[in-house]
Amino acid sequence: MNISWYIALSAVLFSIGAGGLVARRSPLVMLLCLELMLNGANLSLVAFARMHGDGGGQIFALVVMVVAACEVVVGLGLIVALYRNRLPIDIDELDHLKDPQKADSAL
Amino acid sequence: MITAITPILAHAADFAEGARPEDPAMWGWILLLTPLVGALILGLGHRIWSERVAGLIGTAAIFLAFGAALACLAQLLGMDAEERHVLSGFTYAQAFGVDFRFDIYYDQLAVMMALIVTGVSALIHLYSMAYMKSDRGYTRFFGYLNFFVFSMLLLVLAGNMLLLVIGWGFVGAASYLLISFWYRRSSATRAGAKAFVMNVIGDVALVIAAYLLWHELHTLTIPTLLANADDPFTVMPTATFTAVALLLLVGAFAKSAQVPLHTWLPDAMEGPTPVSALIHAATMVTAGVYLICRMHPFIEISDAASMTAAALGTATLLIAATTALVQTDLKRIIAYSTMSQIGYMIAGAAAAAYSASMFHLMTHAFFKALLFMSAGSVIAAMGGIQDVRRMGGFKKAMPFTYIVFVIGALTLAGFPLLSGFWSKDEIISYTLHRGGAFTIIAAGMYIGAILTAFYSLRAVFLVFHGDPAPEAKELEGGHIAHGDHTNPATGEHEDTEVGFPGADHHIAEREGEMKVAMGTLAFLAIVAGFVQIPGVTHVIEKWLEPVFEDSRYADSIPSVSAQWIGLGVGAVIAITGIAIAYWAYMKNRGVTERWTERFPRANAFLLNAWYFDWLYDRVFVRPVAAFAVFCNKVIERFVVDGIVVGTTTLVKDGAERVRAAQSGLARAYALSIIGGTVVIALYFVVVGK
Amino acid sequence: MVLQGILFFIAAAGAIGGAVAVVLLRNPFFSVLALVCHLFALAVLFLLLYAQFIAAAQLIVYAGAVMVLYVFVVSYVGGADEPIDEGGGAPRALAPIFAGALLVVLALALAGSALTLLDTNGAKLPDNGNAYGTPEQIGELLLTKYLLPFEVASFLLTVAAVCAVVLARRRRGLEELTDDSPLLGEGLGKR
Amino acid sequence: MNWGLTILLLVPIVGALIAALMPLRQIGGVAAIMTLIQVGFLIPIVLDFKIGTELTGFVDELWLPELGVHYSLGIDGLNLFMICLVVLAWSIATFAASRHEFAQPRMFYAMLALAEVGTLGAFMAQDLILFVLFFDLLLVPFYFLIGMWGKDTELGNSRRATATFMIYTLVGSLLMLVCAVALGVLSSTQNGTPLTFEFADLAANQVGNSTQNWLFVGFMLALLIKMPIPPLHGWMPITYKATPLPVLIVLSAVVAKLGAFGFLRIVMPLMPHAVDSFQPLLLLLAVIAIIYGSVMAFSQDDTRLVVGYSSIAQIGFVLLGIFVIDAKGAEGAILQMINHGIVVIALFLIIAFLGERAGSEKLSEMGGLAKNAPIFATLFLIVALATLAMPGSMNFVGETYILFGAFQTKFVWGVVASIGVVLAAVYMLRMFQRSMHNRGSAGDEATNSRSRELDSGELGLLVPAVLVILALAIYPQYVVERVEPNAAQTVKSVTQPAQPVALDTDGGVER
Repeated sequence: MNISWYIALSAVLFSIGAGGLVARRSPLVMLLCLELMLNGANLSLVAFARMHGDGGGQIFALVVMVVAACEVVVGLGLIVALYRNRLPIDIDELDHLKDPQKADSAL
Repeated sequence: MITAITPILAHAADFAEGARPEDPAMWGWILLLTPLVGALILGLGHRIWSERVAGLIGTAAIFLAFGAALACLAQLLGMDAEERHVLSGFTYAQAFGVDFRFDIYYDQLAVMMALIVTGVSALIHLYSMAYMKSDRGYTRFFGYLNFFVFSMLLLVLAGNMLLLVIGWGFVGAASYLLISFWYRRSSATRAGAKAFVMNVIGDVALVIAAYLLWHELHTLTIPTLLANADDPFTVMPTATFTAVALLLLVGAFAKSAQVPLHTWLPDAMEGPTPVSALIHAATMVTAGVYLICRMHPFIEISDAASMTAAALGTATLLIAATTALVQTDLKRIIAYSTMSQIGYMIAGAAAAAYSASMFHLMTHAFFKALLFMSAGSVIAAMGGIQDVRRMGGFKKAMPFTYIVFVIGALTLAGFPLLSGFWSKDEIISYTLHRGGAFTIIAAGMYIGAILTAFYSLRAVFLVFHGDPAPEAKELEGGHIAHGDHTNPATGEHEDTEVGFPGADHHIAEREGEMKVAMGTLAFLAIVAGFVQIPGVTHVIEKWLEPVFEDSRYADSIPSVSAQWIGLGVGAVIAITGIAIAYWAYMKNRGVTERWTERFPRANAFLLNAWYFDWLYDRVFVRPVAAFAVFCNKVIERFVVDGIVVGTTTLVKDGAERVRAAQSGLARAYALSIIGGTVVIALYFVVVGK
Repeated sequence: MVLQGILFFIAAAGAIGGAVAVVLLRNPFFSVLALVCHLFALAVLFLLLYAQFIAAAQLIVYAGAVMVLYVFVVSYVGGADEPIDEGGGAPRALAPIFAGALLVVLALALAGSALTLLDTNGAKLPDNGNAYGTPEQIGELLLTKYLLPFEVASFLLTVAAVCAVVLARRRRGLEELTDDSPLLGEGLGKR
Repeated sequence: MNWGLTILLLVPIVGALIAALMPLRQIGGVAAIMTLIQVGFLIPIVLDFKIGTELTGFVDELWLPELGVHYSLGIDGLNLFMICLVVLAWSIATFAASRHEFAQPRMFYAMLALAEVGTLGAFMAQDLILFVLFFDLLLVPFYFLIGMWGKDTELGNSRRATATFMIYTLVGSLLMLVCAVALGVLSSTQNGTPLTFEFADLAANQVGNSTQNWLFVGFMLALLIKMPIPPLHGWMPITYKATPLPVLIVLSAVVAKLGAFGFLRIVMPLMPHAVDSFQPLLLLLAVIAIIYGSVMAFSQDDTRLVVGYSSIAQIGFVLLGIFVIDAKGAEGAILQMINHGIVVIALFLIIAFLGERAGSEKLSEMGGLAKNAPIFATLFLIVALATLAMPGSMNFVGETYILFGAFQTKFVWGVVASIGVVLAAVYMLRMFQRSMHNRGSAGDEATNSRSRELDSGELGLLVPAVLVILALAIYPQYVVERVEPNAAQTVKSVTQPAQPVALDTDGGVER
């Protein structure tokens, strides 16, 4: 298989993730979409590593996985904190940065 | 670190250099520093010293200084007559050729002045030990007084123009502190501020004069300046000379309360009476005369300046003398007479009668201090009341005070054979001898003399003769009057916890220290004139001769016969004035009231001291205050705040527009990130092709 | 070769299908499951690229551990159905357009790329080709050439772990850190 | 690399970090004690200082090679005593702050320390970009210090004060940043030299005359706002009223001096031609500042504003000294920056003590304090006399040198400025008398016998400042001779530019 196939696939996955990120309002699903994007990037990294026959790209992919794991942990922690504070699990409702009064009443 | 400390040590050595024992000016340094040490001991230990100890420390310091001044005199006497001057000091703030050094310099003139200052100060300290006893601020008073003497000596001994300004400023500050000594009285604090600000005008003038001298002669060291004044190679442009002379005169006039910078002195009587005696009669206010004598080459070189000085001095002596005629406040009468007498000295010094002026400065210091002291005694007996209309008949109640007051008043009046007689008439005859326009000046001086004789005896008759006042009667009965004290100027109730008159005030009749001080001064007031009798004795003239020998009028001395004629005229005038006063206040009591009723405007004019305060209020104080209001109300609000409001509005409006993008919707931000990424990627794709 | 091609297409279809399902399914729980499918498909793709270790890590760490965390959170929060049709406004309408634009640009970049190697099957691996992508090779690289990124990544993980604990613990414990000052008050510290 | 100055720069931060580890109540005290360490670091630097224009402890490391930015610090006569002033002011301010409880003390002392780093860095910087960096860095801590711990006044709340302060200073700072970058780049392109921002290099390779003129305007606005000089002082009243006093001590005593310092360090050596052409404008502004500040100072009721406006007048003298372009004037300006810094430290301490005693910082609600607080009154008097440049204080020496310089080159301006000396006596005596003398309010009279004397802690704050004032008054030569070579050098850079300036042949900027 040509490497370009893999690259094209990674582009598709990345675009799907990006689209989902914007389209969905649940922070949980948005995190999933972020995973999609990261995986798309990972795929291209591994593909390029194969292209050059060099292990560096794979290490990069590994690091991306670590970052993704961290992001998941923090993101999920935030979601749990939102839930604990009885805030809506809806990204559109969480616009307190814009409206300080709302922030005061919410927290 | 060791290397680092070396410069400090070097500086310390440099600093100590000025005061090392083998220093030629050792006695000068001791003279200068003793009062300062006294002030520091009093100030740092004000919680420790009992009142008695504090008074002793303060007085002892000044007596020691007097001893040091005598030692300086002895040192000068031990030198060759031509070489009698000492210069010593250290670098104070020197850069770019501005030789701002801490140099003390003393010659015959400075030592004479230092002797007068320390001598009179010592007696006044002695007097104050008793006089201020009832005052809460006893230690503070002596601390201030010692600081004043230090400042005055700094002024007298300054060997550098800017150091002279420092001394000039320090005496101003000391004067401020002592005028507003009873700081609970708003009239006292206002008077202090007024005196200080007017004196700062003098300081500034002296700084400018110092600059001009430095600019032309490239030094600030006074002896060098004096030596180079006539140097043909460094001769200054005439305009600069006139400017220097006039600026020096502004400094002198501000300090010596001469027209037009005189209005602070009558108000300065708010201070305790010993302060009036020491600072506002005997020493500080005569600093202007000292300055003119010290810097005489620069004054006499400009005819315009010396004529101005003489004219203003005469104007002051006439204005002050006429004002003194109608004043009702005892201390103010004496204050105006001080202005008037300094007018004589200034005019005399301007007429190049330097040794005569210094002579009068000395005798004036004695008899004016004496007058203030005895006035203080009377005021104490009156329980703080200073209005002569309420006094009367103290002759019997206070015989000692009466005698010394009469001696002082007669000396002031120029009664024959008393010291004021010799010194005042010497000034007049020297002035007459200059001729020309100075003849008019001398005529003014004679008019002043008759006025002086009148008002000084007026005070005597009003206070000591006539029907006894209730307080006088009480004193005869062995009691001291106490009253509910209010400040006559403002009507506010006096705070007797801070300031005289306290519960237990003292008068001369009962206090040994006061009697000693006043007796000594009375003795000096009588005999001091005999050192300088025309054709007989020439002590002061001979002593000061080397200082003034470079004067271009040094050889212009009136003949002995002319001086004796002058003395005769002076005696006649003095006795005439005394006789008029006797007629008006003893023979025909009440005649003056009738005059007052007939000429109310003239009386008001004199009572308000020719309306100078009113004029200054309208011309300077109110416009500046109005300008301040204008700045606050208009400039701050519209111009400056306009900038604030303008900028903030601009930023706010701009922010309002940009803020619309801040929807707070995370997804919208994500969208814009993606959009941005697309655009940037597109750019690189396009560029890549 | 053909087998590889077939496998690629099957896996690619699985990956895309999983991704689309993640985005389109309304219930977060199903989205998570769809992501698991997607990750399995990706792991196959990694294997096809000779990245054995990555593929294994993908399955064990990602599809195993991380997804379990997701499932826990979803069940804790109670993954209610998102009303996918309602609301969303402009972002939702624009999302497909922007995604499409992104894809187009990426495709353009790919098509216009000057990388000739893209059209090959990849570099020729050494004869004992089994070394590439094995745990041995990855391990060696991690501990030699890429030691610093490795350490940084581990540090990042630690920080994230601490952060998660702080974020998710009971809020009462945070009160002592709060303050009443006006500017910081709007931050996270404020109760 | 010479680490001395870098360590001096970092000591405040280390101190704040150590203090932050302490329990809440002890943070202030520990932070204050930590400031003494800086004093310890500073003493050998001052003692080792050699008279001359050479830079002590010079550090020069290429920091951002692509941009020609150097990490370059050094001490010379120009900034030696300013650095002493910084350390003294911060030490006293931190001790003063530690007497009070502040919300979030860790944050407060960290911000205070950060502000010190910014100020120290700006004074020591020998590279234009580094200077701008530090100059702007210190806005960050002041933003929080005024905003979080400031108080609401009738002029507006603390947020408004912060906003006003930030807008004013940021406008200036950003203008300066632009002009600084432009100066370096244009100097390099016009002279064909490699890009660098070091003062020494920029002074050697000056930009063309017309370029200097427009660059000068940017620097001038930034520096005048900081000083502040009317009519750009609009931030002063509200900021002074809102800022907590310990912070105000450093803001007024030191940070405001950066403006005047910038003229001496940057503008005069790097843009001599522009200095020459803008001299009349700056002299006019200086005299306006002197007169206007004085007049405003004696019509204010709020003691902070009395001192604030008097600072405008005093800094007007500094500006006058700088722009008469005479070595004596520059010498006086530097001396006066030092003097005024010290008296302002003392004055704001006094205002704090007065406020605590009278319950208000308004003159109309004070009076008669001297009776029950004689030592306080004496110390205040010494400070007041020093502020009004009483002969015998070092302020007098500074003012005399400024006036001598002014008389030398611009006699009339000097005479007009002399009025300011007289007005200074008016406003300082007014403040002293209104607070200390006369009678107090009715409530004060009722509590006549109660002592209002300074306690030992307050004495410990005020006495060091007064001792410094006295020490400088007794022997100013120590400072005068150390400043002299640099004053001469700075003025010489204007009167005799290092080399013929570059011709305006290239670059379209001029056209």
